[in-house]
Amino acid sequence: MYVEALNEAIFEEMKRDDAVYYMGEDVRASIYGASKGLFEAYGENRVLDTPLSENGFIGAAVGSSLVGMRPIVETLTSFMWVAMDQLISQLAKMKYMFGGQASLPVTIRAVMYYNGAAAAHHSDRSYPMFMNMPGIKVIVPTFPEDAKGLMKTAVRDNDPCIIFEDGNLGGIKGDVPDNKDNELLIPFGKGKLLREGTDCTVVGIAGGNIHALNAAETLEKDGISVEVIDPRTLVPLDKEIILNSVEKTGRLVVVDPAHKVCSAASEIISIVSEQGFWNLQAPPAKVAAEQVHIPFTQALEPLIFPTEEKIINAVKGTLE
Amino acid sequence: MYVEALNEAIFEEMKRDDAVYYMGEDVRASIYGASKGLFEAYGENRVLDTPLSENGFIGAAVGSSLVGMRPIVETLTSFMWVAMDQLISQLAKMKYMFGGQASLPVTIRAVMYYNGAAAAHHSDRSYPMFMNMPGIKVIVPTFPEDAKGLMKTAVRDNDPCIIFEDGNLGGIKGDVPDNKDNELLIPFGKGKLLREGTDCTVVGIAGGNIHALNAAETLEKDGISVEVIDPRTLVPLDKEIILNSVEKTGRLVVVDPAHKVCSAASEIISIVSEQGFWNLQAPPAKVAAEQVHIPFTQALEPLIFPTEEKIINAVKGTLE
Amino acid sequence: MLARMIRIRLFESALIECQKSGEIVGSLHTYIGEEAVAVGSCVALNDDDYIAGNHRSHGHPIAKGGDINKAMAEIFGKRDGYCKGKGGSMHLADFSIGILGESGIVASSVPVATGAALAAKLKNEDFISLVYFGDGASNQGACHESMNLAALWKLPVIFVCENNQFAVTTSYKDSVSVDHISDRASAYGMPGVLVDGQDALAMYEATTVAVERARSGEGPTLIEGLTYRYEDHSLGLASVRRDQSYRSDEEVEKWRKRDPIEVLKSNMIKQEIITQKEFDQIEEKEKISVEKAVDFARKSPFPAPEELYDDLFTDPIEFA
Amino acid sequence: MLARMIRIRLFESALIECQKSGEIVGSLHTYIGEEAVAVGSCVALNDDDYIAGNHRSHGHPIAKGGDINKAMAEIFGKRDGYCKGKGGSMHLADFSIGILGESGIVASSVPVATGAALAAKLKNEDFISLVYFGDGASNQGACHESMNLAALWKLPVIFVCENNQFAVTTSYKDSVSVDHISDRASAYGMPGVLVDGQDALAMYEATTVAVERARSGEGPTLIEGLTYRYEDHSLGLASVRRDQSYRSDEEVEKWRKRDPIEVLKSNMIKQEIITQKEFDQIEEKEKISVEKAVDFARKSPFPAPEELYDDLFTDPIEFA
Ligand SMILES: Cc1ncc(C[n+]2csc(CCOP(=O)(O)OP(=O)(O)O)c2C)c(N)n1
Ligand SMILES: Cc1ncc(C[n+]2csc(CCOP(=O)(O)OP(=O)(O)O)c2C)c(N)n1
Ligand SMILES: [Mg+2]
Ligand SMILES: [Mg+2]
Repeated sequence: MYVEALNEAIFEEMKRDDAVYYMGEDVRASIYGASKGLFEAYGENRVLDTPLSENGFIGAAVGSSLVGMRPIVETLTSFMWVAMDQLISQLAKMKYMFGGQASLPVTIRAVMYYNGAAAAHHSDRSYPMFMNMPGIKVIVPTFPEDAKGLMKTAVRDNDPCIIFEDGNLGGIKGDVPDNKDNELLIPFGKGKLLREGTDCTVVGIAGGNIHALNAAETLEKDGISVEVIDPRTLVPLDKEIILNSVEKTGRLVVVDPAHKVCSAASEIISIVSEQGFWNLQAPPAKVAAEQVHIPFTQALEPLIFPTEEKIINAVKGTLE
Repeated sequence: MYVEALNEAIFEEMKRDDAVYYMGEDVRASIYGASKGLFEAYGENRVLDTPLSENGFIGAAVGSSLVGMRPIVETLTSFMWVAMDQLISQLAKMKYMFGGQASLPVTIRAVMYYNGAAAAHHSDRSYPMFMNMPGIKVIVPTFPEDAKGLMKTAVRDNDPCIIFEDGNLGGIKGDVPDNKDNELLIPFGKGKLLREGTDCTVVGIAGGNIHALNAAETLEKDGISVEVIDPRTLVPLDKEIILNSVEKTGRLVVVDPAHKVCSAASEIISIVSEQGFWNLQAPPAKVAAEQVHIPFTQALEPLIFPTEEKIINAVKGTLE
Repeated sequence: MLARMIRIRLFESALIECQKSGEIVGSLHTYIGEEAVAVGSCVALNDDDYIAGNHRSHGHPIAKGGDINKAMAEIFGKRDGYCKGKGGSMHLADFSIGILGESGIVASSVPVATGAALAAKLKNEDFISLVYFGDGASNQGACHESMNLAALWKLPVIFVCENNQFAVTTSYKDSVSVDHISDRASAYGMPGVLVDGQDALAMYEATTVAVERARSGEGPTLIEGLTYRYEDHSLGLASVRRDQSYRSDEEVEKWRKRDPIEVLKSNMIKQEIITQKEFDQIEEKEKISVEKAVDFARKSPFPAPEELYDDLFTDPIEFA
Repeated sequence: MLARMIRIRLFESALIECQKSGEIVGSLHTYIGEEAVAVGSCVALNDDDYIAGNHRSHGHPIAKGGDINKAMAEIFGKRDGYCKGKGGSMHLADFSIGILGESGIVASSVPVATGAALAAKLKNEDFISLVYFGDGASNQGACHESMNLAALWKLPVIFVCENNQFAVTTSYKDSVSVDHISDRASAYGMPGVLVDGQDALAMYEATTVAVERARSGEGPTLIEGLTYRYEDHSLGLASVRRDQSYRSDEEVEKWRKRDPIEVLKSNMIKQEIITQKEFDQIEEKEKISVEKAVDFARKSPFPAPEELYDDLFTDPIEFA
């Protein structure tokens, strides 16, 4: 399962390297699951419960990374607003600003709760904003294996990484290959072909891939062959795998659970329009979150996010 | 001039409505020009010098707006990182979250200094991030008349408005029509045709329009007729004026001084690709800031931003 | 006072039942055990004074005299709720009676409430504002900035820290570097008072002093009400494990024994203000009104899909 | 000590000349008048201790023993500068000798320095860290969060507030709600010391006490050095008007009379540590080294266009 896979990755990396430590709110009690057992295994100098001061402790993680530590910080995307200064002014900018002197091996676990009645203050999916700002690697795993492998790569990477973990995937099952040598390392910037197809390319982001795969299965019954691609990381982005797929299918739908304006979906569509224009046989389409805050009521919230049905319609739209 | 036009707008609105007040750092001394004379005219209860606490005082502006005030807050885009929580969690979300009960007539003047050796910490152009988040109107005036008219509209608007003022336009001259009745009010969501043309549509954002117009003039000599459009506001966005123009020209270049990934340019290209696909006769092109932080050295900084030359090349590219 | 405390207790108890039965979704942060803090302080306010709160959010509006039908309907996600179902449990608000809303992001309403007090000063009106935040929240920068601003400008605001001794699983002794949060008042030059938060009268008295101070232009006060929450941090969110190891059963029992309703009741009976019979009558009356509220909430319709974009802006904006 | 103070003074004076002649661009925040604060405190540190600073940024690295050739070249935007020209005046850094960099966003390096101290604790090493910030910056939430964290965890960090009495044009009396910033230390349970910032020896002594405290695991100290800046807030930024009305010429004169270099010099001459002649020799030597630095900076090449994307990530990422 997704959360367990993350937990495994963190355990393995903390075991491998003493410089890795884990920090966040109530992580010793592991209220969200991924830090389960860490405190018992690694103790108070490696697993830190912080006060409710995200700007302060994320800044402290940044500072510690400058002098040799490799922090993993747990938070929710929605709590990152209070820490934006340290995330942007320091974490993202420091290395460049200081001409490369700084090394910032900081991994941030940014959990995204949405579509679960958490309302506007707890449902952010802010990865497009971090894509707009240079200096941070943006990771969006869908499957347990990727969550584990990308997490391990992030911890070893010398640049700032934010893993946007889709809270809806917490219960997603999936095999994580055995790795007695602890080497399930998935490289950044390499997309994954989730399903081959010939009629339309669907690029899915995070939880979007689950709906995309369901839609592909349903569409197959209608004789429509959908190729599903998971970029896995948005910075760096594997644009080749997307452009190559569109070259084959001639059609593109992007499924993105973040707000649709200036979204990752907008970006991917703009790239394909600029660089794969002559391959497109129909207008590309976006299935992204409605441009509205997340309402609490379950009468409205589910209307906002990508669904199998919306994807099916979009794919069919490209085939008209 | 741009700054004077803003100053006029602020004066007129403060005179018209007692609920309007002005706040920011060192605004009484008016170190940046736009608040010149305000303190002398309106005194200490309408013109507030704040401590260096952007999250605190922007939050206070928000709170005051809930109970009848209409604050105008002066800051730089780069100082908004420390205030992101109040800007996003409260200013952008409150009205919706409370089912419409809140009215938030807050105007934020977010000055963007870039291309002036201010380095990475002082050169942000963060409007794409605010476009991604629902709830805030995003205003990007290029000419003094628009700066004045949009500022006045913003102050009277009952929703949160951020005016992203391009610091490179401070010295831009332009006539501001006489308005004895104080009614230079420019509506949001209405783009402006800056120059008519038939071969290619260039959409310019903020300072980007100056380069776009220069490029259009140069290209005219080569017999290439460029249409230049200034959307003036990005939320709401006048997509009709853009789609109609592309229908005529069949080609699109977007000029955007913000970082290119998940940019306003990406968004506009994605909209035209989705909704104006069949009118496009060539791949659309983006002339936006390089995806890197802003270096101090003048040997590198100017390479980052849109220039006349880059626009000319992009337009020619669409005509190949 | 007693009636409102009982109302909160019964309201929360009803919610727990409705959550168990699956009628309501999302997480609940109940106020049981802390009733004296909100009620004791709110009754010291006038109707046209303002309050703002946090995620532990049902006690505050009820203490201010809010309509429990609307509150209950909101938590059910229904259209007749305070926020038309868009806010839910963490975002109750009633602007018509000065309830400026609860905030899911901790400490985020502290600047907002400070801003309402700023408005009182700028308008030269004599309403005041009061804000509730937790022991955990006190470590946020937003508190520092707001307290400095309020003290500097002598704003009529009362900061009420509800020290229930834990932030989720973290003891305030492990998050606050001094003995008491009220000790920090001296760093701003305002009075700081530590109050027995189980004693509604003590809260009332301390708040009354602070109200007088605020209304006479002398500025803010920081009140720390030492209290305890009986239940888990939050109920319902499946991913938050019910780990109670951070506090002992004995400790919980000890606090339950000094129940705020009992304390007030026995006090009033001793002083012959009420009789046990009158108490029972009040309780019975509140029971019926809470039952009615549940009934009201059940019968209220869900919002319709067309309402999704309502209340985002004053006038709707179309997004591409 | 004396040599470093003179070096700072001459370095800044040379910069002012180079700015007038147009050789350097951008804004300069000079440290003239405040030399005793940085030098007095830095000499109490070991070479492997860390410092971090702010926008008034030339004094700190020079006080820590930084290479003025590299500092000067950086401010000239040259490739041999500390940050290869990418940082400029506000972002000097030398990680090799513990200078973790200056920050243009005020107070933003306070959490970072706290993090370096956290690393010392986690690694169980005995280096410490020290951070400079202004009176204005002290009102930022970042200071509150960091001070709480540092006191709570007993981190070996020294907070040095350079109270030069103004933030641009705003007196600290109009921005800080208590008499002295050092008074705030008690809110965190750490010592707060108000020091004569014109007296390098006093700064040295206070810092030495704090260093001992930090190194022996007793935690942080807040030192406020009361000082004065002789020049405008910043030089060069055309849009920042040279409005000096916020302070009188007499006040400036009064402070100039207690010049920190003079204070230290006369002290040392009185105690017969040096003679006037030796002082002149030191001054002459520093003069030559600063002249050489200017020469070095002039001769250094600008970075080449191909270097634009270097140093953003450890391994370059290609952006579409
Ligand atoms: C900025 C932010 N960080 C973290 C959270 C998650 N969170 C919600 S409530 C809470 C604990 C708050 O503790 P306290 O302020 O003492 O209030 P209490 O719940 O005890 O009433 C936490 C960590 C949040 N909502 N906002
Ligand atoms: C967050 C933030 N807000 C505003 C500014 C603009 N600014 C730069 S320096 C300065 C004054 C700083 O005053 P102080 O901290 O006392 O330092 P000093 O300049 O006096 O050394 C201001 C307002 C900034 N750089 N960062
Ligand atoms: Mg608490
Ligand atoms: Mg200062």
